[in-house]
Amino acid sequence: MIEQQNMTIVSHRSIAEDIFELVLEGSLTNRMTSPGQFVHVKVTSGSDPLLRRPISICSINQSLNQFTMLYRVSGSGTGTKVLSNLPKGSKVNVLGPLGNGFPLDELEAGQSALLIGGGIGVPPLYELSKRLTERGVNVTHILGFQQKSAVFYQEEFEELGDTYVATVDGSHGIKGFVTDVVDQLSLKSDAYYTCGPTPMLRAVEQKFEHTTGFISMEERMGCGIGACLACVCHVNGDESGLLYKKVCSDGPVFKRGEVIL
Amino acid sequence: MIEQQNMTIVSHRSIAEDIFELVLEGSLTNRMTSPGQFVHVKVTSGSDPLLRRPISICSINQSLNQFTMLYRVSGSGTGTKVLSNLPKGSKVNVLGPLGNGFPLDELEAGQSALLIGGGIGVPPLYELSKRLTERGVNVTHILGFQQKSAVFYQEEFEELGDTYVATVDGSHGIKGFVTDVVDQLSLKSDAYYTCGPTPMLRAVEQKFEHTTGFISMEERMGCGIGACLACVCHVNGDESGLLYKKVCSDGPVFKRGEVIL
Amino acid sequence: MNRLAMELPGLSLKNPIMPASGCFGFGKEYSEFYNLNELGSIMIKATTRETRFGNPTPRVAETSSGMLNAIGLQNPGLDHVMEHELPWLEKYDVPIIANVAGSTVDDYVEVSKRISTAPNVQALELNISCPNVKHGGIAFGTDPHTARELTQKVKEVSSVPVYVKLSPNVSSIVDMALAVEAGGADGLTMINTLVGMRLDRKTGMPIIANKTGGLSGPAIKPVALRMVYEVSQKTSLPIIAMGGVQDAYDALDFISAGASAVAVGTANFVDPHVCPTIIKDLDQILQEWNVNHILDLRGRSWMTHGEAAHHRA
Amino acid sequence: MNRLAMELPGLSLKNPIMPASGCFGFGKEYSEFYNLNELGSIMIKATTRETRFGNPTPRVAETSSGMLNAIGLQNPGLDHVMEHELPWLEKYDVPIIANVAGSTVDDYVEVSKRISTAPNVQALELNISCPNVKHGGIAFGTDPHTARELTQKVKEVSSVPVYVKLSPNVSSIVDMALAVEAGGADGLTMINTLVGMRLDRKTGMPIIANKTGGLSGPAIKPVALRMVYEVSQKTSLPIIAMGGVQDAYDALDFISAGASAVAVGTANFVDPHVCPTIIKDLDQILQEWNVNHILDLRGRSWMTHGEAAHHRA
Ligand SMILES: Cc1cc2nc3c(=O)[nH]c(=O)nc-3n(C[C@H](O)[C@H](O)[C@H](O)COP(=O)(O)OP(=O)(O)OC[C@H]3O[C@@H](n4cnc5c(N)ncnc54)[C@H](O)[C@@H]3O)c2cc1C
Ligand SMILES: Cc1cc2nc3c(=O)[nH]c(=O)nc-3n(C[C@H](O)[C@H](O)[C@H](O)COP(=O)(O)OP(=O)(O)OC[C@H]3O[C@@H](n4cnc5c(N)ncnc54)[C@H](O)[C@@H]3O)c2cc1C
Ligand SMILES: Cc1cc2nc3c(=O)[nH]c(=O)nc-3n(C[C@H](O)[C@H](O)[C@H](O)COP(=O)(O)O)c2cc1C
Ligand SMILES: Cc1cc2nc3c(=O)[nH]c(=O)nc-3n(C[C@H](O)[C@H](O)[C@H](O)COP(=O)(O)O)c2cc1C
Ligand code: FES
Ligand code: FES
Repeated sequence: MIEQQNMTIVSHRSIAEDIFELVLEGSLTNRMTSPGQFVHVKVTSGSDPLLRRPISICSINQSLNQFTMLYRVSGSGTGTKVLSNLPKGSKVNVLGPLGNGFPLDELEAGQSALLIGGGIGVPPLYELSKRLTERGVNVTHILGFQQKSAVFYQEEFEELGDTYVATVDGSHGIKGFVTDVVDQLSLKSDAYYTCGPTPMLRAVEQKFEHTTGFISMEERMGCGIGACLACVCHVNGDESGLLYKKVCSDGPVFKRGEVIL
Repeated sequence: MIEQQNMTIVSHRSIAEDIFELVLEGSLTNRMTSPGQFVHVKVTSGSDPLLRRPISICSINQSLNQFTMLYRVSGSGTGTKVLSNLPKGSKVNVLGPLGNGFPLDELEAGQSALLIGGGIGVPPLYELSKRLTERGVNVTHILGFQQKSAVFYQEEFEELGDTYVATVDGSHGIKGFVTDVVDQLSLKSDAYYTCGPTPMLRAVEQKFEHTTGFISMEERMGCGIGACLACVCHVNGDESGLLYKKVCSDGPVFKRGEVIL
Repeated sequence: MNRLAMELPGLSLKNPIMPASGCFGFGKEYSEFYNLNELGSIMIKATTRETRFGNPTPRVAETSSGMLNAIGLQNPGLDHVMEHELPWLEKYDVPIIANVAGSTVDDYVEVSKRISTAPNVQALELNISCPNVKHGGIAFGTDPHTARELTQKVKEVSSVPVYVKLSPNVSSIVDMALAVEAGGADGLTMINTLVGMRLDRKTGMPIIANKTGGLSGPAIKPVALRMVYEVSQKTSLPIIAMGGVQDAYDALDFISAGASAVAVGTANFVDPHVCPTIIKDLDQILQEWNVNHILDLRGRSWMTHGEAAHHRA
Repeated sequence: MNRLAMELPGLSLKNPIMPASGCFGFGKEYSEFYNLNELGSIMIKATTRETRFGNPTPRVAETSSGMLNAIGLQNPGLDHVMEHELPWLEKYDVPIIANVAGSTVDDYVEVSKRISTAPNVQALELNISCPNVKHGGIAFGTDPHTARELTQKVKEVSSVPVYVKLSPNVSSIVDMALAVEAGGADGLTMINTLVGMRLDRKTGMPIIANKTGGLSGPAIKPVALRMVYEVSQKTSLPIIAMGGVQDAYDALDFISAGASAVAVGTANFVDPHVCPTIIKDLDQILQEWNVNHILDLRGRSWMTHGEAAHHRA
């Protein structure tokens, strides 16, 4: 069940250049089941910004009634900029949890998973990694960022499994893209899970043509619940061009090959 | 000189139903000279609300670099409602001081002044009363409110001089309008100073036909500095109908009879 | 006492609040949030003769107090709507207003003829104002002559009253209203979106793949209100008004301007519960104000200030 | 290197930023905040043949991300402007664009003829788009034929280039632009305000005494941007664009859409320093982006997405 709730900011801090970690408290947390789901956040009660912002659930702490999201401030005058100014104690209106997350039962204990995240696509992989390791799955992370100042959550991921960080300019970790890391280290796995910019998703999909994979998509949204048809994508193999999936409610996670990236 | 400055909220509290007292700190305070001037307040940095809000200067503390304003939250979804939610420590952008205030040199020590305020027109009379009493002028206040829950600053005014409070419904003080108080107590003075809703200003002007008086006007504003011509009023005795005064920069205080109320 | 119920051509409304077309799909998603029976009516997503995918994405962009959309009339097509969407809605006791779109006059006529026979469709809303498709849509909504003819043709075949949805992108909204009135329209719905655009700050390219989109939300409310004010005084057709409604006071503004009922679009995306909240608040406000029926407030903005003073006294 | 200077018909601009007419008076008030020499130009308040008081108050009302105004062309009249306002402005090295208004064609012709002879008036801006007066104004700005004739007549008498200010309240802004181009206009300024309305929540009466007013501010920027995008691709006239500009990025959006220069209206009320701030920021952004001249960005939104990808490679 999707719910709308005014949640309380219990912690809010900058963790990398333009990247913030926001911890929210409220009973809505109980409804969060699947890693990879997202919430739709109304930053202020006024009409500027008007629309909600889709942000992934990064980690869930049901005993504390809290969940964490990580977000990037995308510029001056943006909704995320306004959000970043809210102090601890403020209320934020959250609609969620939305969409379908990454399936956990695809892998069993002892099998291996590759989690590949790019930039602000990294956050949803964190809860996923926690859940997979709980199941006994061996998890390897490849996290790609623009440059050193943009890197976040490296230690958190390292606690859960092997973690390779790549930066485009080589200022931290391996120089290059996440797919370069896969090539250099000849990484293999029983399944992969990925979230990040569309060109990265495409490159990952091509690289692992024969591996089970799950891909989290991004699209500009209106309603976030499947009613407005803002966020549709085409379906692979549909010659009519008329079939579609809604990223918000059918996704954001799709099985590899299901939709056209 | 008018200046624009981000000032800091040092105190912010509710003092009556929907009435807030806001104390702001910043060097702009040094420019405030005359009681009855106002500031133009940008409540948030976004575009909702877009325009500034004109609010009177209620008291000035130049040694602390602080000034006080009192304002009424005029409803849900209004700019003043947004303002009322800003906590201590927040910044508020202030343009000011604006306009021409009440003249102080009209009266000398020993003379008497009647200060008549209605509702949210009461605040500017407070700094005026302080300045007049400093000069040795005997000050009497008549303050009118809708009902008991709306009364504010009664004690503050009582410290400066005789103070009569009237409420329309009689729930506090004298029942009726400020002009009823004038009638009942046959109050007289060497000059009067008044601020409040236009019908009240008209009634006061009529009541004291032969007394020197100063009237503070209200009008919806755009720029607040005399450029947009949003806030004009007609001039008394101008047969052409073409003469005008700008409330923001020629006023808000006018000499009795100068402009058409 | 029921302060909110009313009769409009074809429609028995429990209350005058309904979701606007395209902002509510065919109801399924919002039925997870509340019982759709609470609504006065539902304006379903535009239906065309054939299945349509619509425009490429991105399809939406935010602007100051507004949003742009260029969905491009994506919909499953007339057959699917008749066979699945409308029957699903039959479990609710809510009259449906079917939004009809097409590329040609024939399209409109064909869809209107068939969809107006569905048992729960109590009125049609002719969408001659969609700014996001190459053919049809707004092309019918900016020329009075074309709009009048289309209305006439649809009236001939429709089994239910026909409301025409006006575009605000015109020099004279009154001329358009009079034209469709002359064409036999039973009511008006207004306004559709204003054509607008947003560019990416860095690349300077349009954010929306369709380049331009339709502007909705609070930003357009002043324009919508003015148009309802003008049109309601020049025609005798009832108006279902929309454009930037976020709360009960916004809805009352449109009634004061001369509308009879009010639709809510973009605000559903911000708050899925907005329609039932408005309905509840309306009733409470009217009670506070001692107003027996919401239509007692209809057109109160028309008075001159002199009349208003008199009225208040 | 000067990234911002440019030549437009009649105007040698240090930079493309100027206050919009009616939002800056005749400059005196803002001269207390900064040196007016910093500005590219100044569009002075509409001048009519006779002194005008304008409309009754209230004249302004706020809306979501916008404001309504119905000043009603209050101004001291042609004689006073020629004898006092323009001479006062001569102390600044800034070209003046004189905004001309009237009730009849004769009015426009007379004001244009005389005001264009003032030494610092380098261009006229024909205001055929004021929505707040009963006679003239927008009446000239919604009919292409009338607009063309007026432009022609003014061109015959004006000693300086003539820009025509377009109204957005039309079905086809391109038709209006082409009409005034055919009438001999040297440039376009766009957009004036959208006609809108706000009601008092309690009484339901219009807040503005004139009932309707002109909507300006960020709310209308998407509409303004779209119109500049359309018109700039259909005419060869240079465009001075306006509508909701608040910062340098907004100004760049209008250049990307096809304008050559940008005017700032409502934002002056919010921040009296907005014009010099935008000028400073523009220069810095262009430097960061390695753009030699702001006009290198002109019209970059016109590309198809394919071309844009190519261009970026
Ligand atoms: C399912 C999903 C999960 C996401 N998870 C995260 C996350 O965990 N952390 C994070 O930082 N970002 C995430 N994003 C991207 C995030 O939604 C955008 O960065 C954000 O909405 C931009 O808003 P703004 O206020 O910064 O920018 P503005 O420029 O003010 O945004 C204007 C409008 O465009 C939309 N928009 C702009 N960029 C994007 C984008 N890339 N994707 C979708 N909408 C966009 C905004 O939502 C808003 O409606 C996610 C997006 C989706 C679809
Ligand atoms: C010179 C002057 C001094 C003032 N001093 C005070 C004061 O000390 N304390 C106080 O509470 N109020 C004062 N007011 C009135 C105050 O400006 C309005 O109550 C306030 O602007 C309303 O804004 P809002 O956000 O509550 O309402 P909204 O409804 O959000 O306002 C919408 C728009 O209308 C304008 N507006 C609405 N009502 C008024 C009004 N009565 N006068 C002017 N503009 C209005 C707002 O400024 C805004 O632009 C003063 C007004 C003037 C002109
Ligand atoms: C995403 C979206 C899709 C829309 N689709 C349609 C549609 O299919 N048919 C139609 O007549 N209007 C459509 N509209 C217009 C709305 O019904 C409404 O007229 C407009 O949005 C103004 O109302 P609002 O400001 O409350 O959103 C759509 C609007 C939006 C935002
Ligand atoms: C208070 C006010 C007065 C205006 N007066 C005039 C005018 O005299 N002549 C004119 O051509 N435009 C006038 N305008 C319109 C502006 O010049 C401008 O076209 C419009 O406001 C859009 O720009 P903005 O959104 O930056 O304000 C006025 C606008 C405002 C807000
Ligand atoms: S965002 Fe509305 S359908 Fe996905
Ligand atoms: S508010 Fe602009 S002139 Fe007074």
